[in-house]
Amino acid sequence: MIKFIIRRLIQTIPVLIGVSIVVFGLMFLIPGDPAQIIAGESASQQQIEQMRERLGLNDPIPVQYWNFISNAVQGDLGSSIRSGRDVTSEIMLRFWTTVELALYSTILSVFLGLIAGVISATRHNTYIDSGIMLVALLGLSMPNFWLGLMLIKYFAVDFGMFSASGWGEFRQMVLPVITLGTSGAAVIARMTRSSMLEVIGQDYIRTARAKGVKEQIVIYRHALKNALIPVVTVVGLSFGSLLGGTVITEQVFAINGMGRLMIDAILARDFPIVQGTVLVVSLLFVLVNLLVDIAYRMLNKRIDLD
Amino acid sequence: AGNDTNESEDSTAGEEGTAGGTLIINQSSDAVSLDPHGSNDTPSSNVAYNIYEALVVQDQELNLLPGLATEWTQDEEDPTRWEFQLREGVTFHDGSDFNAEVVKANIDRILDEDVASPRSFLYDMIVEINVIDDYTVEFITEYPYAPLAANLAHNGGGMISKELIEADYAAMEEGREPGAVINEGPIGTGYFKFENWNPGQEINLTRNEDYWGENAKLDGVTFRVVSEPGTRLANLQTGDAHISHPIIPSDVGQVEAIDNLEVTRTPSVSLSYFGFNVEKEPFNDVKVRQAVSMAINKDDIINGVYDGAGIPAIGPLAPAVFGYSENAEPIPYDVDRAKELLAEAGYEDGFTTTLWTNDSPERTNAAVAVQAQLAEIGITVNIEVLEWGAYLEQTSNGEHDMFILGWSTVTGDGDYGMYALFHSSQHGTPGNRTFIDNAELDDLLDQARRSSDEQERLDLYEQAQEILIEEAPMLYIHHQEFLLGYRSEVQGLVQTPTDILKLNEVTIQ
Amino acid sequence: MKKELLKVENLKQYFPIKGGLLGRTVNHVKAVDDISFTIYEGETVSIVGESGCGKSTTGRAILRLDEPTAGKVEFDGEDLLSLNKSEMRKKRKDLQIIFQDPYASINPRQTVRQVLEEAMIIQKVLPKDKRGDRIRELMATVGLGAHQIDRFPHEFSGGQRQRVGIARALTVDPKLIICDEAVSALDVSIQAQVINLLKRLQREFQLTYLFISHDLGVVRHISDRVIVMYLGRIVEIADKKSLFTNPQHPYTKALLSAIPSTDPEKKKDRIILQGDVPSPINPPTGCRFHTRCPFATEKCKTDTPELRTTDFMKEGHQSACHYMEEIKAGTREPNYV
Amino acid sequence: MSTNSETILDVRNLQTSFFTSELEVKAVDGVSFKVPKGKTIGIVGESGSGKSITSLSILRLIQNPGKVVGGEVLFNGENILEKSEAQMRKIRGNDISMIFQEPMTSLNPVYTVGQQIGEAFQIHEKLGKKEAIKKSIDMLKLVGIPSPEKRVHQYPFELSGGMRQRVMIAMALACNPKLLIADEPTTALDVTIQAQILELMKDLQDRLGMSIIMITHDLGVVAETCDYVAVMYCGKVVEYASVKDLFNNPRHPYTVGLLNSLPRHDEDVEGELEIIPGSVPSPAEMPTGCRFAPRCAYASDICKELPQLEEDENGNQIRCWIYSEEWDGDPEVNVYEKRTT
Amino acid sequence: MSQEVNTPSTSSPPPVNPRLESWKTFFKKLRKNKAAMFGGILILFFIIVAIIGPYITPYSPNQVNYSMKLAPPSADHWFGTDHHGRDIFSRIIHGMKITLSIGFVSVFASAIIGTIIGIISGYYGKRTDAIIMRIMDVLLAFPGILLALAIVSVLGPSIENVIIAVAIFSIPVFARIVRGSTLSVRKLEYIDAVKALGASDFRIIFKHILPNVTSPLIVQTTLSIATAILTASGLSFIGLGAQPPSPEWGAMLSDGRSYLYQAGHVALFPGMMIVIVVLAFNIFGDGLRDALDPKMKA
Ligand SMILES: Nc1ncnc2c1ncn2[C@@H]1O[C@H](COP(=O)(O)OP(=O)(O)OP(=O)(O)O)[C@@H](O)[C@H]1O
Ligand SMILES: Nc1ncnc2c1ncn2[C@@H]1O[C@H](COP(=O)(O)OP(=O)(O)OP(=O)(O)O)[C@@H](O)[C@H]1O
Ligand SMILES: [Mg+2]
Ligand SMILES: [Mg+2]
Repeated sequence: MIKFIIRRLIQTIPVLIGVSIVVFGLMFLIPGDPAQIIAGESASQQQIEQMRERLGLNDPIPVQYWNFISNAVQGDLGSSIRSGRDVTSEIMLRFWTTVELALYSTILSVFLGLIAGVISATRHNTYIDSGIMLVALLGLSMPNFWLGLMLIKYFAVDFGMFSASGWGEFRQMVLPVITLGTSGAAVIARMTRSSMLEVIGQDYIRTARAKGVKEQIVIYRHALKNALIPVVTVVGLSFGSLLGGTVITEQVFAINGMGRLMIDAILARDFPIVQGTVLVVSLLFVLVNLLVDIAYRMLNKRIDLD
Repeated sequence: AGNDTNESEDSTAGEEGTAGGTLIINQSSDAVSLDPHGSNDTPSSNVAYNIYEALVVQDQELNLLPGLATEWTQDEEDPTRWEFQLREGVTFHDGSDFNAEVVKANIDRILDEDVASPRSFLYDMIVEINVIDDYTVEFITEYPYAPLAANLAHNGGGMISKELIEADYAAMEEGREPGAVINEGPIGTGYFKFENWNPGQEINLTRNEDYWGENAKLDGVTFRVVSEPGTRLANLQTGDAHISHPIIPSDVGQVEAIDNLEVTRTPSVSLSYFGFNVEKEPFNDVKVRQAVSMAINKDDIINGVYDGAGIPAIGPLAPAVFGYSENAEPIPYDVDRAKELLAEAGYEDGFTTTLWTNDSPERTNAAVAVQAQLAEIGITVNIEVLEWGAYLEQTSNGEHDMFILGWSTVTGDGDYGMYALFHSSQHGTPGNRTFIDNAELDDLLDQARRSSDEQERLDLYEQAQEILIEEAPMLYIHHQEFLLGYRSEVQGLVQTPTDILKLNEVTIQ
Repeated sequence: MKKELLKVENLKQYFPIKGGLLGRTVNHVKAVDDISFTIYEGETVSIVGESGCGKSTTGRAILRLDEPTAGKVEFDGEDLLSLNKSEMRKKRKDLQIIFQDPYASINPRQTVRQVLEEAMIIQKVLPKDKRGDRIRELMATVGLGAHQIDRFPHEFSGGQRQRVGIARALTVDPKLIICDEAVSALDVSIQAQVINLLKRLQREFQLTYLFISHDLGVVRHISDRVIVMYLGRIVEIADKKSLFTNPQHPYTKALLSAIPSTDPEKKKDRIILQGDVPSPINPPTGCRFHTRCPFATEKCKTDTPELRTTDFMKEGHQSACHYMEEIKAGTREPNYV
Repeated sequence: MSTNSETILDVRNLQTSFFTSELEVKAVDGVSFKVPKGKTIGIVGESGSGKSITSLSILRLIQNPGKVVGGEVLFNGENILEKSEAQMRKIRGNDISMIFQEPMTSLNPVYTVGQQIGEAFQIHEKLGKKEAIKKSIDMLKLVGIPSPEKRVHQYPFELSGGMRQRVMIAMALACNPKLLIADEPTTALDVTIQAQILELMKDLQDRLGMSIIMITHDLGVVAETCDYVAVMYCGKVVEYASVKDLFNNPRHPYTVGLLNSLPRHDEDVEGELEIIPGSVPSPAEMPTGCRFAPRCAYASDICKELPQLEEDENGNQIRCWIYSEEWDGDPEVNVYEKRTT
Repeated sequence: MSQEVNTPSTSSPPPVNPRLESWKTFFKKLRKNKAAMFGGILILFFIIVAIIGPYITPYSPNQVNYSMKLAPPSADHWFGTDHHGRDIFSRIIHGMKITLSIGFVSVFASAIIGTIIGIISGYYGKRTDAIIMRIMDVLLAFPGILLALAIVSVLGPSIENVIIAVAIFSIPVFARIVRGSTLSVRKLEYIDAVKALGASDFRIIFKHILPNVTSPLIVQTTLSIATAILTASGLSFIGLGAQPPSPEWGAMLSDGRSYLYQAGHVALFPGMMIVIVVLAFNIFGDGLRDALDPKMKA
């Protein structure tokens, strides 16, 4: 297993290189010139030329890529075209906020999703089941901006219980975490339910019952563990995507996270920041998926990853 | 509580507020750079305005007033020579003195190709800066350039401590980006000092106790980034912020309905327009352009899309801008005539065209409104939304048929308001995306910027506007009103037509 | 005259045991540890032995369901382990297995019809229009009714499922069938039917069986030769008669004495094996049976006995015990405590 | 049947059906038998005759679409079928436990065998995790699994068929149940281990007075362990007798057929094994009368009616017209004569 | 040995097509599932509305009327009007087709591709798995907007291209889910059993592994429809997908964002419709799952 982990960590290198090449390629493929975006609606040709020169944008693309990658290997991701700030520090400034936000939201969605899914499965085809699934689907179909703004309206403005913006204090964290956790919870609930339904009819569940095991324990220990594989997958996926893409929630709650940094950078064609954030997010993704694979093995020893 | 257009100005004269407190302003986006030479966006300007001062200041009506320069003259003999007398006894936040060397260092920096300032176009007619004495500085321009003082009033002309500039150059030697050092600790002469900046989140300023003029009343200002309009509003309601800059038109009614919130409406120097690509069919035919212009009911658009926040535009210049002509005759709203014109141009059955817009909801909405109105005269418009970067590039390449953009005459001078947009030398990226090429117009614009006679300039601009209305390279939609939401306890707030908040008189009750 | 159909040489199958949180391989289960035997065409060879001694593993290894750790498996003169995937796939028509656990080895989402039809499709044994009849025929053959044809596995009783497994193996007309406890879940009357059927098929089509079973009655009835395994090794191999009437290895003797009798009155003198049952994880040195053997000596602890034959054994009867002669002669007393 | 000894389980006219899409499958159709305290009763019979379903019904573990549709199951005089789920839980695993027929699928693939055996201790004896594992090791040792300290941490798929089965046995015996239902507990075991396991059960029975229902096809096992035997055919008990009587004097034609089919291990029999001709009727074609009649060599007209389970003076029961007054066939018929083994 | 046993059963039932038969039972089970029928009928209804709806709406979907701007629901405008005074009800009906096709096509395309990738990855394991999954990691971690921008710039703006973009985003999601479940079934004994029959990998994958991963697959597919619609609306802002004034629901929903407080109905109705559509697919998916599960009561 240690070998496996090490091997996986080594595999991240080609992943990162792949990501950076694709990002680089795409950034040049898509129209839009950072110099022009910085200048806005008006900028003389000469001025743009100067800026491109300064930014090294006139070098051949392979040269640019080489410059980037050789610096990156030394831990230098360059500096932002727009603000001139160091990319690493721009990312670190937001890194933990994003990780926290993703983590708390995932915890919330796992907690809610599992409970709802299990209850639904055990009450298959009852009103409780339908009710829970209806709520889950509402949660899923609700766009984040809508949910976020509604939460703000009621819980921040009308009741004054929580803050509408920012990150750090408990008051500020509640609403965004709920906003982000809801759709995840819905997916997890649905996944858990269907997966549980597969498992509940198995012989070993009958065996557990025959032992006199309490129904709760039958469900939560014997059935759930068997049902978790697809659930763990979606948890990993949603956690991963939260790390990379919480833009809307970040915007609604004025949270200074990596999602917005990345999107703003893409829109401003701020290559170094885009590269930096994408690399960090990919790294996180690979790690999360590594954890997911380890979780698979923990859940089912028959799954052989080596 | 509702506030009318001009009340904000009056509130300056309102009851004296108690000094102190920190004002929290929610902005829609973060400053890009606090190097005044290194950015070109409103949030940056708004913060920088409080830290740096320029040689010249504009007041509410965009009149030029002494700033760091106490007086200035354009040489009558040689209109390319300007002399500025500097204010004495001004120190930077780092304690260094403000003098002629500083001015030279600043302007040189803006024009330095290595720095590649996005503001350089404001000053690129300056060929030489001479330090006459400690407090006198001389500018030599390439050609006579009347609006120089107005350009120097622009925030891009904010004066940075010379030591800081040198430190920044030193850092550039080490491979850092220009402006990196300035950004980390901006030093100007303004009534607020930079305290800290948490990029993407907030910028804090504190009062400069050693200000040469009257000290600001607030202890400090915080500029926060809250990009979601609904959240800005919520923060305003809960008191987490004092000012929402801006609020969206559709929220005005709601803000006005809340007891302790107020709205100000400030007429702006900006223009929103639909440009035609005059090099492409069918818009190479002036009749078509006129027909389209006639088919549009601007009031409908202003009310429908902008919730009434703005006035219909006749030509490119807003009333507050120097050079605005009151005599210019607008193209009337006349659908029948529009159809005739189309028929004359050979399009009696109309035609199909595309209209580009970038991903701003307001522009998209305007596009929809225009689309509906043009359908009346048989023109089928397909709207295509483009992402900003692509939009800028593709419109400057002339790949479009029709497009929507805006223009803000930040210097308040007709030169800024028209030269880049319409001079044939400015095709593409510099601003002329309609690709209009009219020798007479070029001539007028050239003359107007060179003349040092105000009246002559006004006449020239009036002629230019007449041509522009007649030629209709673009459909001038409206001059926007800036909408600001604030809490009633904020007093003495001033917003300029260039979207700058002046905070020196502001108090919190 | 006898054609070698299957030849297993020095087959080994070790499973890693993973331990600790991170699942390192801490040890190996030596499930099958160096066994060799030959099966001739048209005969039935049974493997009997202690549970867990590696019978099923042997079967699986022959079919390459688990890749063996070492050894050689020759089928019809061809080395199975050297075949590539698609060659092996074709070979599988000739080599079938009836799994020990009938339920786990049938896809719970397939009806019996689908299970059987699939086997035919895979090996293209019959044209489409003939398959339905053949399926019903097979069902009847194993004693299932036509009404059960569209049922899912969970709708069957244990014995019925096992019959589905048998039918599946028969579908493709194989040459060799490995029957892993193929009839253990059947009631005796059905069992009799199935055994009769297997024998009849053998007669008619020269079928060959590797029959793994605990039921020595069945083994005695069906086999030609019997292999006795103990802890991953073969301890005795002989033709049926010789084995049942003249067992040599102490383990074989113990095994035979433990067969329950259908006569409730008959009291039996069983050889009760002493000592802890050793495990294939750390198999005993020397003779693997020595920890429980009543005749064991120091020599048994160190020297591994080879399969050999003695003059009082029939030809082809081999056993792996150091003391066959002495025990036979009665010079070696069991040391029961 | 000895009426004087105490009865721990009394199954009366138990009926269990599966409601499949087409029709009702009457898997158990009026089964009755008694289990005396401390005794072992064997259930043998046709594969698919409802033995497993009967035992599952007793524990109330029948799953959808199956349902117990009638009858009573009296455990210590109380009808189990009327108990609440909570009461049922106390009974399961503690008072009545069961060894399932399918050891692979009946074990949870994601827990080690130790965890699964230990759970019974944790629930019913309230032991801690560590102690439970310790006791599981003891149990594994008891059922003859080598190096139990290692095996206890293995997963079901890592065990051989016989080991899995022994794990099931260990699990069922963990809490010393009053009644053990063993559904083919030794099919996957070699005879030495089988002997050991049967010994173990006997021992527990002697020490704790445990009663056993032994479902098996191995008539040898029946002969060795059971006191009474019930023979089932098509969801019904056709014969119930003490083990001696059954083997020495089988009365039902089906029982005789069964005994005849047995392969011999003590002598070589050439040729084919004897079988019962014909096959089990499908539920749709289920005879209304005696269910064995279509395959029965003696069947006569009266067999078109359903015979009742009649008890004789020894307590043995038989469901066959031959032994009744109304018998209309050959009056001289002697079923036993047909016995060949 | 008595021959009766071995001859084919005398009462041989009439020949039936087995595949047809299993479909029949499948449909029978599906039909009996009330919820599934309800979901199915709803979906059918939506499809019908999408086809004939546009001919019977009370207003033209793009009829701008600023005097009726943001009117609340009334007898004239059942769902009220939007910020251009357009009738929301008519717009929803007109937008049905485009919205459904975006949601449906993109999800199905990605589900199919993702499933194949995931099964192959999980089934073959080892190297294959490592390579495929790392590629999926790249795709997952990759900012979607960048990909979308690239697609517009290369392929140009169109509905088809937004479908392609959304499909590409969701491929790795399906791939990972399917792979996870594949890992847990590939070692089961019945897989060995068909292997022993000589089944090709192709058959094992599609006949034996696929049916066992359908349950998470169905869930993810039905859920993704919602996400796809919402994602597509996000992409319309950078020029991918439905361009204004197209009444695509996601775009309508986003339009409502500015009027959430003073005219909630602008966002509410398209949002509600998305919920209903997603609900219908999910209910139907659940029924499908039940019908595919042999252990579920028919
Ligand atoms: N879920 C089900 N649906 C329909 N029929 C079923 C179901 N489960 C069992 N049956 C039927 O019920 C009957 C009795 O099954 P049971 O498992 O009790 O048999 P058994 O006597 O234990 O047989 P064996 O000795 O083969 O295990 C069988 O004919 C079987 O086909
Ligand atoms: N996948 C596996 N991983 C680890 N150990 C295994 C695995 N499969 C089998 N074993 C071990 O290999 C040994 C032999 O198992 P096998 O199934 O061949 O026994 P068997 O002779 O068939 O026994 P039985 O008669 O009980 O079925 C056992 O000790 C078992 O625990
Ligand atoms: Mg085995
Ligand atoms: Mg059974």
